[in-house]
Amino acid sequence: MYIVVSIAILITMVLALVRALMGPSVYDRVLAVNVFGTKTVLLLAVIAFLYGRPDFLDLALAYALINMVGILAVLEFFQNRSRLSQGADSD
Amino acid sequence: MIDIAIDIVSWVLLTLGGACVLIGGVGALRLPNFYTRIHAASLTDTMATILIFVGMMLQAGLSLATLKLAAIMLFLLLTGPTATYALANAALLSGLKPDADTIVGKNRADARG
Amino acid sequence: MKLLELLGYFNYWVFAITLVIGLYAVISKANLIKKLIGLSIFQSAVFLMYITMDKVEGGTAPIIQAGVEDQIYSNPLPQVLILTAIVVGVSTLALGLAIVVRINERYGTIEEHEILDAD
Amino acid sequence: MIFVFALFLLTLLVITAIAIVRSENLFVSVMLTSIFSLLMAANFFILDAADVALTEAAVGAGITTVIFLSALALTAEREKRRAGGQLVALGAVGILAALIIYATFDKPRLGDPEAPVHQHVAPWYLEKTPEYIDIPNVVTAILSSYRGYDTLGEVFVVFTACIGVLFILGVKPPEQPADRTAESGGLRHHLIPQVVGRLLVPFIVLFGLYTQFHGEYGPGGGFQAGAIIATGVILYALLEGEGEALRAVPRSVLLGLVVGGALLFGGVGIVCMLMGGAFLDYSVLSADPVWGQQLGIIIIEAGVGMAVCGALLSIFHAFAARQSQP
Repeated sequence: MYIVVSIAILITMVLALVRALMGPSVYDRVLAVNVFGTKTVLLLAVIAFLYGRPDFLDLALAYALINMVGILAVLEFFQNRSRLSQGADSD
Repeated sequence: MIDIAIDIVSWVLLTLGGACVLIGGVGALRLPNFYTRIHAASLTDTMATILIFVGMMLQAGLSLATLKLAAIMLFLLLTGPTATYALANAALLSGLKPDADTIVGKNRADARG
Repeated sequence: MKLLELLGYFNYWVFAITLVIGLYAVISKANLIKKLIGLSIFQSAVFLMYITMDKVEGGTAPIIQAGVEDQIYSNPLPQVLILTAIVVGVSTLALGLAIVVRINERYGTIEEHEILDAD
Repeated sequence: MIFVFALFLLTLLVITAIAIVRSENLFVSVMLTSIFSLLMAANFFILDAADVALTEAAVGAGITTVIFLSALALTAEREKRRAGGQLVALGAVGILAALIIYATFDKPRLGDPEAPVHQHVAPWYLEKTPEYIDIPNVVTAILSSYRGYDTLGEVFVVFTACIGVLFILGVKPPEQPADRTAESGGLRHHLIPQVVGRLLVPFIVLFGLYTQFHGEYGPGGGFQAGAIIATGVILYALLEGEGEALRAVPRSVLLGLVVGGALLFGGVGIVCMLMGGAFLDYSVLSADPVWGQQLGIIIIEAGVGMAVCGALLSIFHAFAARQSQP
């Protein structure tokens, strides 16, 4: 049953990757990165069970804790940029 | 008997979780503009997380692994919506308007390269 | 069987292709940050090759499980080398980016040919 | 089955790499780089390298993105198109790829237990670690004891890179800190990230400490712990503004961590020599050689964690300080 879940997660990863490659806006790409991140956490947790070594859940825990930092960095990046150029161009 | 029941429940939960993940992925790919996509991605993100992790917790039984799974689930449920909020906010801040038609047409042309 | 045997080399092919993708970015892109990104792809490819070599069939991660006899463990040595290399990689990447930032302050551009023209 | 997953993930890895190089928007490249790092970590995990995957997670999820974005904010975001030269480069790397792929057919296939890499010292490490050091995680044992020289060198490389960044970007004393926090207040105006982030920071640091001290028993160790704790402080800096983070963890403390960590590592080696052993031979640290080894490893890992955490945070602050002054 873990196999079914992991295949679903893998397919979703592909979909997210397609979204990341297509864009169109940069925010879509960041969204795709975020989706990819949470799906990686799920995949790592499922694989830890599939391997029968649940002590490796540490890895999923690390991602669950840290993944948000990247997205918040993006928010701050845009905030600084819009403060500098007062919303000149958005892509 | 109780083992089989737990197995069935966790199997159902995991399958539902997998379906949720898949639906979220399809939504994030297929929906017409950014705000609808972020909606699809985040909504199923939380649901799928709960389903899959509860399913795995049932499999793990009472152990350190269950505790870790619970922690991961908790943090994912905290950080996922926050990241989504941050992202939607960043998009709104830089002037991406939640308006279906214009966005698809306008940005597809200039953001491809 | 033949196909499966060929797939045993798949990791090395991915290594080769990722390596040359990184190399391509380094030699053909003019943008210095893009060059650094290419360099880190190149580096990741090398990591992938090392970690590919550590895998032993039927093995598990080299953390010895108490009370489990006859468990095959994967090779810990490449893991040690790569573990340290990842952290070193990010610090050297930061060093490169710092140099790029200073170049941008001095020349006003991070495109290689424009910098060469300015000199 | 997992084998098939690995093939799948590796294919995604190649696609992502191509997209990173093709994209002309550097911001998009950086975002794709973080997907690349996630895929890499998943692959490492599937290939039995839990420690390496944890390192990649700790470094790739937060710090790499943050440093790249700081550099992008200081430079240009869009790459300029340049005509010509691509075909020659493409041809050259194509030939190189063909050569490497041709060479791979001489390599042992994936998972071959007879491969030369599994014949040399690795079996000895796996066999003797329970006897000599008696900690479950063989990776940590090799990292800090058998190959301690190597790790010492790596720590000094991190140290040198940190000093280099500080020299290049210039150490600015924090002039009127009150002014600066008013200027770049981080994400103060965003209530939700603020609340959740504040909740999360102690857990990240706690998890970092867990990784540090559980490194002998599970995946973890100084390198991962340093990166995770640095990420926690960076999160704090993103939320509260860089000045506030510097007030919590001042520059002097960071430099103290970097230098202290590196010195602690070297110092243990010298203490080993003074007590009659070889450099970094921890067996002499205690009457019981096994306990001496464990003690040495704990101190070494602490030194590594301090040095890595201090170095990464110093690098972050060096970039951030440059950003806040035009």
